[in-house]
Amino acid sequence: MIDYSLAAPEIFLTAAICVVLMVDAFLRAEQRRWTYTLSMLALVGTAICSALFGVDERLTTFTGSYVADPAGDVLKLFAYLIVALVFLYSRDYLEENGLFKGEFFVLGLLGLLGVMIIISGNNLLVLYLGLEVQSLSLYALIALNRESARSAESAMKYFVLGAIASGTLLYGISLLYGMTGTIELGPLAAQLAEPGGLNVPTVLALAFIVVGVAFKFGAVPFHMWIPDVYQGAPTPVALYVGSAPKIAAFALAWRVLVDGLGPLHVSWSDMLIVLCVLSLVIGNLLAIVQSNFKRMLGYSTISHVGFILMGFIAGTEDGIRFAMFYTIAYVLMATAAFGMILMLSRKGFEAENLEDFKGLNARSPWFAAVMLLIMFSMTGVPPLIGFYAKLVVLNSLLEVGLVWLAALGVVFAVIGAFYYLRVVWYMYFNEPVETAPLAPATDLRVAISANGLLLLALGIFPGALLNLVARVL
Amino acid sequence: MDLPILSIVIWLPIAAGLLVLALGSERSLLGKQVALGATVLTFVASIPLYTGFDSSTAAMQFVERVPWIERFNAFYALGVDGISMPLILLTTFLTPLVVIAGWQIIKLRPAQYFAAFLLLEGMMIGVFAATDALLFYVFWEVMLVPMFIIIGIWGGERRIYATMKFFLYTFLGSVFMLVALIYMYLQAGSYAIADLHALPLGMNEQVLIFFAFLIAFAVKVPMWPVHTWLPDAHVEAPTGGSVILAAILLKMGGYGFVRFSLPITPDASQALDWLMIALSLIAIVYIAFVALVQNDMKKLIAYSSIAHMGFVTLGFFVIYSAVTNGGEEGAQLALQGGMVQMISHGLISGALFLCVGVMYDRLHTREISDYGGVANTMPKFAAFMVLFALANAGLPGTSGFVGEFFVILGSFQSSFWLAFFAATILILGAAYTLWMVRRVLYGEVRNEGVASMPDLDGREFFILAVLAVSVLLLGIWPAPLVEAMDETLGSLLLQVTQSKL
Amino acid sequence: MVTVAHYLVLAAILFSLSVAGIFINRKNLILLLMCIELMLLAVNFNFIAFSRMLGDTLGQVFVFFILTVAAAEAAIGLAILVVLFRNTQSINVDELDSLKG
Amino acid sequence: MESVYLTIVLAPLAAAIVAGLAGSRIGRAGAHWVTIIGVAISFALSLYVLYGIVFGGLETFNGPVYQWAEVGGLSIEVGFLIDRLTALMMAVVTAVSLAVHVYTIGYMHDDPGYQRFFSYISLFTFSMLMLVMSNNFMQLFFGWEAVGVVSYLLIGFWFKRDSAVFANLKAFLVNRVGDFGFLLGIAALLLYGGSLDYATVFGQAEALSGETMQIFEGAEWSVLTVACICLFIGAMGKSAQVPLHVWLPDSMEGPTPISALIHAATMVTAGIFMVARMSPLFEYTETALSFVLVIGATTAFFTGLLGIVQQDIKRVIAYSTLSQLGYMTVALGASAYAAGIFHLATHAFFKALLFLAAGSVIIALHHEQDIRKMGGLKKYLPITYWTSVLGTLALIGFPGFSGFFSKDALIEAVHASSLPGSTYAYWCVLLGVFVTSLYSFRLLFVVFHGEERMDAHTKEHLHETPAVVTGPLIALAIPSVVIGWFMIEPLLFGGFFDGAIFVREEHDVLGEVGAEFEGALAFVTHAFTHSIALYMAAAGAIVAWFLYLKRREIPGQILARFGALYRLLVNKYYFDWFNENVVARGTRGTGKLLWKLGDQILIDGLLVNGSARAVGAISSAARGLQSGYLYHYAFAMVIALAVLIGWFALRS
Amino acid sequence: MIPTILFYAFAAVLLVAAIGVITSRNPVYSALYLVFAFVQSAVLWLLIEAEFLAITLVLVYVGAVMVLFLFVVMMLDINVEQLRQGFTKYLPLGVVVALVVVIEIANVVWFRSEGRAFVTPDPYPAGYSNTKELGSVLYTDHVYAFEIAAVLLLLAIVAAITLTMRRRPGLKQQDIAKQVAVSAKDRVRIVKVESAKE
Repeated sequence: MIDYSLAAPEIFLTAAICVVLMVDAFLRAEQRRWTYTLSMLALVGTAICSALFGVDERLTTFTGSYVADPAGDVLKLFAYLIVALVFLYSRDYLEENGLFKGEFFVLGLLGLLGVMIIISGNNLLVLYLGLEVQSLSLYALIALNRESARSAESAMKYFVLGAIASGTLLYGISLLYGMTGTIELGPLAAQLAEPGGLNVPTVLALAFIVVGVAFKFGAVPFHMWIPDVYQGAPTPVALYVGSAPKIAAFALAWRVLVDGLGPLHVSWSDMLIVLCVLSLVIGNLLAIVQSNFKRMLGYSTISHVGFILMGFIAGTEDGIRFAMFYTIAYVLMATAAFGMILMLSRKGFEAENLEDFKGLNARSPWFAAVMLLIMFSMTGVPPLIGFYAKLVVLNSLLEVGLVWLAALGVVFAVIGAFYYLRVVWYMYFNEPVETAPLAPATDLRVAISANGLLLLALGIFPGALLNLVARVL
Repeated sequence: MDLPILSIVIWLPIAAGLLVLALGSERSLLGKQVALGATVLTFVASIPLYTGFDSSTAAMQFVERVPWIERFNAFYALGVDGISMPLILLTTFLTPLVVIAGWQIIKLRPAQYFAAFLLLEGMMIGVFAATDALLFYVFWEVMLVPMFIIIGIWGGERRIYATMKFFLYTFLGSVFMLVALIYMYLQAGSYAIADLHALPLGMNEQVLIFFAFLIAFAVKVPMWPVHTWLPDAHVEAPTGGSVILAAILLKMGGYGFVRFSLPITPDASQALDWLMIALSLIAIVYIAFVALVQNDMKKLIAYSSIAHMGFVTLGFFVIYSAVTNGGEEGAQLALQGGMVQMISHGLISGALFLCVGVMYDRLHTREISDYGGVANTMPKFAAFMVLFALANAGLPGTSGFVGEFFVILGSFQSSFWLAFFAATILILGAAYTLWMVRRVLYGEVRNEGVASMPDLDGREFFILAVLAVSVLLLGIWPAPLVEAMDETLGSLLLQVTQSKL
Repeated sequence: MVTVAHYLVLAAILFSLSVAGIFINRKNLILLLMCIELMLLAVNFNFIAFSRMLGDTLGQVFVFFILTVAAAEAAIGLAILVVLFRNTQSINVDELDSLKG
Repeated sequence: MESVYLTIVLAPLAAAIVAGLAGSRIGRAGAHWVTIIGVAISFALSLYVLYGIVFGGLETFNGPVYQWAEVGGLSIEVGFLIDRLTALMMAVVTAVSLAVHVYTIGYMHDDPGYQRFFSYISLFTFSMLMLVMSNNFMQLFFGWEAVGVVSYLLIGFWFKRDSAVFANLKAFLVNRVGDFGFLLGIAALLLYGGSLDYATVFGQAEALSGETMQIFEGAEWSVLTVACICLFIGAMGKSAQVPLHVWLPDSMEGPTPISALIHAATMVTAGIFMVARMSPLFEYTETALSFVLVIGATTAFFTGLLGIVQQDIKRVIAYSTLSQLGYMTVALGASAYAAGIFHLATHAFFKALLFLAAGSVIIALHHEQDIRKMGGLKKYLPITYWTSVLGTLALIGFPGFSGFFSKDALIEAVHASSLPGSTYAYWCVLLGVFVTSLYSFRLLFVVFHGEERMDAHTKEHLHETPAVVTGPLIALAIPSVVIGWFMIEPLLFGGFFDGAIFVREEHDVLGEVGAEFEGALAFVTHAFTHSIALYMAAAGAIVAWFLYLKRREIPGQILARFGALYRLLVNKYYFDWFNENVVARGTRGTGKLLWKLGDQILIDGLLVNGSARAVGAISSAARGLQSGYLYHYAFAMVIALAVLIGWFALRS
Repeated sequence: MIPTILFYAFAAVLLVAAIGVITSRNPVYSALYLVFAFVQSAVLWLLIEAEFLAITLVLVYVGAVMVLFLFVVMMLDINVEQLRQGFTKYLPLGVVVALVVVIEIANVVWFRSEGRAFVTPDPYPAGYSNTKELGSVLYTDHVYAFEIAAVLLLLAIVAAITLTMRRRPGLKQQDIAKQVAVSAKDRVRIVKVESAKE
């Protein structure tokens, strides 16, 4: 019997999307705020569904293709929060730049649906489909600004590469299916755990699958799309791309690599080590030479991915938990960082270059302070959440004796500190070029402040999030 | 006494700092008053740490312990012993002076300036008071942030280079410590420093951990060859920043050595003491030579700080060979000397930087050659500066002497040549300090700028006088300080000479 | 005798042809989209071959969904292509380098 | 008695603090009254103590005042050791100091730094008292350095003068070189004696004499030798022994005779005192004693030679001081500690007299110090002249004058010594007598006799200096003449220092001399028949008369004849040249090298900025990977895939 | 025997067509080659008794998707001349990488799968319906995936429309409602003209 209640959030969201879509079709441009409001309501409703139908244990439905577990619920709740923040941060920007269309919200919600599908996917088919739902909405979102050649270019790049990656992933899935005869995660793991489960063809399949997962994360050398997309996409979309999909990427890796291919940990952790090292190196080094803030954040993402992968590399229960912790922490930071860009941008002016942050402290000490928190959090300076994120993944690495990788990680964290500090330097040590005062809407102001302070609060009391992660995963 | 004194002295300034920040630069006078009030209050609040201190025990006192991150068995655990209590008092004592020193000088965003110092104060006290390694690390790192800002905003021309160098250097240093801490946590299952002390470790582990700590603390101290951030940071930092940097931040490296390196990796420390001693001696001799040829007063004092901190590390690491030579007393002397040197250097270098600041505020240059004959126009100032310079040169009767004296006596127990090279500070230290004094203070009035310099105002006089009194007091009667630390250092000595293998 | 392995090798060749196609082509974006179709075709071969080898329908169901997705993907890909062309009057891969570094 | 001792020390300190901190409030008169009262109290009490110890049966006091610090088990205390040696030193120090205070009133009358000066000299008194009254090494070192600092301040008192601030830095640094050794000596004693307390360490001296330590690989040195030589290096700095004497002549840059006096008559005696105080240690190490002997002898003779060629009135006296310090040191080296102290005491009086007389001349000539611009002053400054004559006679050791007793006893003692180097020392001190006499009379003749070479304007205003200047001259002249009569017997042969100074049987040269001693008068008459020194002195006086009064062209001829020697002397054996060009410049050069090459090029340039630049360069290069071309991106992915497969799948 | 020959024949044609796709310089040719490849594949699928998918491939892919491709190729006014310029620069590398990949995969499949793949599937018994079989699981076991696919298609529609539908500025459009709502007085203005005064 199919227990629909477990999938209530997805069902509700799908319905809500249809409603938003329909309502939006009948709204005039100046009434577009309704779409926004409805979308937010949809998110709230979905969150309520998640809360109401949340589970305490691992349950499956839809003949095993859907899994509900506490960790999934938590990830979903964070995803709602993030998407809500994305909508909130983007609203004014979109209005000012003529992008305030219903499609943004519809596609955004569809992307969220994709994230949720991945989070709850319990077989490779569903995971693949979820990935596609999510990716396709991202492709469309990136190209949303039809007047921008850069957007289209980055969308095209992302699309082509994404298609290759999902082709590769599929190829791996097909091989895996051929070797084991199943695509459901649980049985898959059981099959692989049997003697002989780890054979050459499965490792071959694994290589293909790792490529797919790594692409979703943006790990080097499957990262090429990230900087281009971050820079090319309209900033709200870049914000979107940089935030919620990371949760999906984590979920994908967790479901596929841990739940499904856990017995092959020996093999995939080796592969991930390579990707992790490369990500740390390339991400940090290239971020240094960027002058475009969005692009820099792109490279910074790549380096953070290196750290997230560390948790997986450790492969212990704690390792995965801490990877989840890192992911959530990172997403919160990235959202806040992009939110600041959006807040600083005005009509016809993208605050996307580092230079645009010059003298922010003089213009608005408060937001400079918030940005400072964000940057130091990304650097990994305590007591901000970014520090604990690094702490915990290093912890899990050391637990399995990978001291060298941990050492490498911290060295690159130091190199990485340079470019985050540069933002602070621009904000605090330079006088402003732009003197217009900042006057963001109140809700935006509150939200972004709360976002920044959350990084601090979670940093002072990291136990809350750590316990949560430990309890659910 | 049930008041959580340590928490109060940590969080009071931080809270006040946030308040000052919130008041904003438009209400800077109020902000300043709040800042001064808070720092003075903090100092007052920290006095019970001394008066209520039981110097007959090496155990942690004023202990507070609240679960913090259960997942990592980390506690919000505070406590002081003979090592940390004086350092905390030094911090609470100096910060009000720094606030007063910046009272009129800071025109650019004063609220942020004072807030930064208040935050810094709380964090620094946190470093000294933390008895949980993770908590320690948190304070240790976060402290960089206000300092980064202080140097970057209110610094000199090359402030950005300096502050970036400062941050990256120290950050690089401390991340390795983090790795070591995590490693040990995994072994010990706890971040409590006491547990780490008790953790049995093999030789290879110890050596690796020792080096991890070394990088962290050596950068902070700073030891040769990772010292080059300090002159740059000092030169560019505003006066208050220099004072705090020299007086307290550097002490954290030394503090780290006694709190972590020695007791956690005693065998590695013993095996590698030659390295530490060599580096310390290089710091003393090499850096003294370098200090001699500086043309920038702050740079000179910065280099002198490095040399003096070389004494601290020398004192900490001669203990092994001293004990081997049967000189346990000498080892204790050396340890004690290192600690006293830290406190005294805090006062003296702080005072010297304030002196330079006083001149800088008048002529806006730190070049020695721009001054000359200052004593003619600023006799009171000159008197203070000469006093502090002499103290810096280790004059008996000032606090500068006590530490050097102990360390030299102690290191003699290790080896004649060690004491020999260490004692060259008597000559070289006097040479660079007094040569600077000669060029700056003495002689005919060099130029119109100097001629127009007004003597100390009441505020400046007060600061320098307070420091002068404390420098002299500690020099004439160091017993209270020494006594407070003695028991702790004695038990530390026992602990670090006991092999963990 | 034709075995599943034959199909698999055929699929592998198709896969690598599509891969080769992606990067020997410097001029034509549409060709890239077609190469992707080719890649999916290779995957489909695999699934169908395995499905028959294992004697269950799962693989074929998978292919069914892949076809669906491929269609959707093609639609969006082409839509992006159109947007791109409208903006740059070109679908030349070589000219898509405004974002780099 | 403790409070008395404490008062002796603290009275000048309190006065110094008052005069220093509240100088502007209490005014000039206030300042000098406060300090004079302070020092006078000390002086009176010192006399009282001296009297008590010598005649009143006052026990030797050795006790702590307060605990300075306790480290581990080691207690370091501030305390006093008051015995005969100390009591004598206290009396000398406070006496000279009091005289200086009084004299300063007149001499510094117009100086803007009046109060400051009084503060300094009071502080100096305090430091010196701390030094001599100490019962432990820590406090000794404190006094030692404090004296050095005050001298630094005094020499640089006129800080506007470049020469003054040069000299004070030099003095301090040279002293620091000595202190460097001194501190090492203390450290050695602590290590082997286990204490910083005199009594404890002295108690182990004999035991320590057997212990050895290795400083250089393979060379076992006696601990005591090392420690004593180290301590003596300190004394060499403070008491201006070759080669650390270079600061003393320069220190005359201070406000003339007063600070000069402080240096010449008081501070420099610290080293002598210290060695005497440490006699229980030195006695067990002949090597160290020989070292002291040789250094002292060298100083006595060779610095005396320099006095002959000096043209600055103060410098002549300064070199004379150096030479006399050499004499004292020689006495110490010969184990004739008491003779050293005796000479110290007599020297304090007649040298103070000479300095003050020189000061008087300088005042009279409106701060002219070059003796070539003086001459014939006898008639203008009769009191100064006659007191100078007395001082000079005392200095050269004219029989019956105080200097005679001390110097002759000293020479006899050296003669009796059998330590290695004692022969050399004996010849040095003998020749030194000739030299002393030569430069002393040269000075006297050139300044007070002969033609008047000052300019007309000066001459018009020439008159005897005021009573506040001449008063002390007369006051000092009396003891300079007579004090030897009273002191020689008790001090040298009467066992005055029993318990304070320790002399081993085999070193007891004074005992040998004393065996022939039959009273002061006999000592004087004996000299006329037996003392070579007396004839040397006479020869010196005659030569001086001949050269500088009778045939004034001869010095010029000698000068032309022995140009090289003259240059050597004028350049003070090139010590200053060496210090400035080799030591100072070398140090600065090393500093610059280490700074530029080590810090800036190697560490900062190569390591720090180098790694930053390397990161930057790699980054820029790596940037090329992100070419923007889609097929490159795909490339990377596919190649990575191929590698992953090849590496991981096919490997297994 | 015959299936073997058929397999090799169609496989060969398929590969030729695939090569044609990637080497043709004219996108139209490429698209047609791709159509050709799909058809060959459909035949091969039939050989292995996956009839439903074979038919779907032809219907959906060839019939719809490829037509879309062709439509876009033709709609966009692509400068074919420019596209013809070669791809020589990366040809060798492409070939090498492709060869490496194919060798790696084939190596695993052929030599290192321990013979697992060397089976010839037994033909289905008569009366077996591939379509029915698929249909029966599609709406039961895979209903969740099916629903997702539905969402995916909706998404594709929304996305495609969003991206391509546009109102060109300056495009003259009729607004029917406006036209209907027009009243006479909007159109005709009666102007009273003063008669000319002579």
